[in-house]
Amino acid sequence: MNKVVANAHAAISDVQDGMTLMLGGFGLCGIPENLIAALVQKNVKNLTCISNNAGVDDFGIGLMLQQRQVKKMISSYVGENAEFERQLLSGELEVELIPQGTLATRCMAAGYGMPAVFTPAGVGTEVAEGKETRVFNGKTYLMEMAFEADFALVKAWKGDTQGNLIFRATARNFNPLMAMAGKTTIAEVEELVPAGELDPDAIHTPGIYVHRIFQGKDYEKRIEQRTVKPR
Amino acid sequence: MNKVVANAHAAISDVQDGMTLMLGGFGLCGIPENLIAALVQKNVKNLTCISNNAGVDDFGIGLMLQQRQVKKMISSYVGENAEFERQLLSGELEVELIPQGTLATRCMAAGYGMPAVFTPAGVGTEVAEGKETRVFNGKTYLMEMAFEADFALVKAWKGDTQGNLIFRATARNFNPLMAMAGKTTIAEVEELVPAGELDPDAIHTPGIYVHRIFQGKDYEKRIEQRTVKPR
Amino acid sequence: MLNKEQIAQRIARELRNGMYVNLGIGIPTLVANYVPEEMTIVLQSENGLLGMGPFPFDGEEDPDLINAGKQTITTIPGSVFFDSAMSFGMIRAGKVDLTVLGAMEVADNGDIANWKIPGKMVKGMGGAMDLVASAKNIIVAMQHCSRDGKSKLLSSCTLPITGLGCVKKVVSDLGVFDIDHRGFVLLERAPGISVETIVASTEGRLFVPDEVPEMTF
Amino acid sequence: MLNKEQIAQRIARELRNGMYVNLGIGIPTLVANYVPEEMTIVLQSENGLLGMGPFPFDGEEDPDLINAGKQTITTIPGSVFFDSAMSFGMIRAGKVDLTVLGAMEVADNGDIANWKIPGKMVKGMGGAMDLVASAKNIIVAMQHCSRDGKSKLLSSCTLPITGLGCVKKVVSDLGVFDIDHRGFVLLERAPGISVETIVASTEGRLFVPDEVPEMTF
Repeated sequence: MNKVVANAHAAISDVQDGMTLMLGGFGLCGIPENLIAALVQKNVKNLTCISNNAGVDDFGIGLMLQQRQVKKMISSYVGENAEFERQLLSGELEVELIPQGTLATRCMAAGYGMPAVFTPAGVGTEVAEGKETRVFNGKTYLMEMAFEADFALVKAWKGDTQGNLIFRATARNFNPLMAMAGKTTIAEVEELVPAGELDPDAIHTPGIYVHRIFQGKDYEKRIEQRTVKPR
Repeated sequence: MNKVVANAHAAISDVQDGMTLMLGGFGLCGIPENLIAALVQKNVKNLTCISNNAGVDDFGIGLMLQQRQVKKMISSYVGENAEFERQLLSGELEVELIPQGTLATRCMAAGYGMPAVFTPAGVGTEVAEGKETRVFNGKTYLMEMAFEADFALVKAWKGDTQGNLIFRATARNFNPLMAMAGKTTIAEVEELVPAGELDPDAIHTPGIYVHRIFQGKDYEKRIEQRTVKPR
Repeated sequence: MLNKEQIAQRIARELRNGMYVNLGIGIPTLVANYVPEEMTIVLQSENGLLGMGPFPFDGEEDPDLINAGKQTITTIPGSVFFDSAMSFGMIRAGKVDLTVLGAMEVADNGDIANWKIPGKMVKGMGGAMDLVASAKNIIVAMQHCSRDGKSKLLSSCTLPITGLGCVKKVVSDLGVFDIDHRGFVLLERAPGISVETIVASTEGRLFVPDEVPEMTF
Repeated sequence: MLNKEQIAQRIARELRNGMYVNLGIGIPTLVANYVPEEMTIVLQSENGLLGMGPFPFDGEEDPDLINAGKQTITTIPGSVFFDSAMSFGMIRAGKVDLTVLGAMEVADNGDIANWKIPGKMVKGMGGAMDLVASAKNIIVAMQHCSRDGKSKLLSSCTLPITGLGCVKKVVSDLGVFDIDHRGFVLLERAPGISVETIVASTEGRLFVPDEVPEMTF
């Protein structure tokens, strides 16, 4: 059950033009830096990317936007990216904005084999257009469909050779949810260990959801909003 | 945010006749032994109990059945309990049997604020009677409603004063799911520690779901099927 | 007229011991600075944290530890991390006691608009739609009027809606308002602000009780 | 005629390297004893474990570590624990490659009954309904006939159904059968069992190919 591949390039060798990708991370926190770099180098095109954010101009998914690799973004918040806004306003980029919790839950639904979920988020708004609504206990909910992707690309703190993953702090965010929703899931990790070294009670993503894993390198972990207090 | 109560008796002081309780555990593994003992001593009656199993004749929920405290059991498997079978066949006890995964998911749904979920389990069977079905991608699913309970009684390995819980091995089972589904959730733990001592990355149930917590005592942890191999 | 710090300070008076609270970006974030010392409040950050602490000391920033505004933060003892599905799960299930967020417009029926200005701004709703659709108790921190003097407390929102009938209370630079069947109910005036000024600045239905105390700080 | 161990041994030949497998209670559990040594299989136990190992040595039983049959077990390196919702989530999402379980009756359209005998037995379905409704590949291990000689491979189930049209393969004490549009398709005979015996013992539609090899062990 060894799922280790050599590096990011080997891991994405079969990602092709026109595919749908999920990319973990919230802002620049917990994004699969190595996999994004490999996608940029491979220069696959016409991608549909499902990710909570779209990176910043010169990092994260922003690097893929610069190269016009992305046909459509499905995100909840894209406010940190001027190039993104330019492509959107000029019509070069198709964008579907959905509530953050809906995005998270639709990924989880796929991983749990649930074809649809109900959420009140977006009832009465643009988000509800064309969607089925349903009232339970007097409250209105939208029916939202599970999200699947050809590839889910996630970043974990530690992982083992069988694909078990542990995330760190708020870098967890969407990563375990997308890991469950990929037809093929690729995980890059800061530290790859032999099977048996991770505490079985502390694993966030069971290896059954992960198809390929590799040790990432040169993590930049850029901070978007450096906020500090005086000493 | 200190949620510590003195003991099981204090924790269940406001459990009343006719209420709906969830009880964590799979078989006798991970059951809230102290809370069950307190319920037996308090001798509250006409309870509806949601629990995957019904204990054995002389342990777990079986002790409550002996005292005729249970009006209705909602479970997935009850095959280890002669007194249970007797009460059921004689009509003294009302029983609703539902698939194990459905039980788990209906608890999680409550904890996640989802009023209903879709599962294929039970389609075409007795379980489907009276339930709405729906086809997604050519496959038929049942719509199953979220489960709530007046009290959820769970057992964890470690917990802190703010109600954060960590479970151990397969004693996790339904405990974190029911913890999310109780209007009031009470956790008994083998080891109660001050807030800050548990690894925030390794907590299974965030304290926001837990209302009362106490250090349990005298754990018997009875084994149902002792299976060993020769040395 | 209240400044941003005073709006936050006034909202902090709505806090009760033991509350789980989600604070949005902007003025709401400042509310954390005014939690009374004897009170225990646990802050939820919807990217996946309960028990958010203050900003870190310079040099101690952890890129893996940010809040929903993408700011570097710290944690307090008893904190816990989780994924975004559980985070919005606990929000949807009503486990968060109070949500404070900003708004561009609020209507007298509790509708709120705060995510989009057609043709001008396309940043997305983030977690706002989830929060307003599910929170038990929502307080909005906002400026009463736009820079060109137009009321943002309206009879109906002109911008795309974030959520319907969800806002319970508004704290603006001019006053504090409940929202119920009567519309905006004026509870308190900002220091030096007259009822007349508030009436003139409010486009939506406004109910003015016989006595409207002036806030003190 | 195959004994229980041989049924398990024959089913083990369906295993492929890298499979995630869920083994039911009874004969299916025995399949674990016949995994070829060079093969890596990860066993899922639906109460919340991936990476189930053999029974513990006497005295090393851990009451917190049991399988879905409530037996004390061990884990192998790389094992992971999770709650029951995630456990059935991965089952429902089709992540488990193979499910082996017992049955009281199987019909020639793939229906299965294994959870209830009206008026006699009320133990409940446990996880069986979830497993049969979701598994990609289900193999049933069963006795071909009841003790009084009645076929359990039927044209339609007489007992309450566990799942519709889900069984892909049956290994009984008499033979191995695929299930497809032709009904039960006889693939292999148990040692010493004739095609005629199997025909006589099968109430449901049975398709017999020109050649039906005899199993060897």
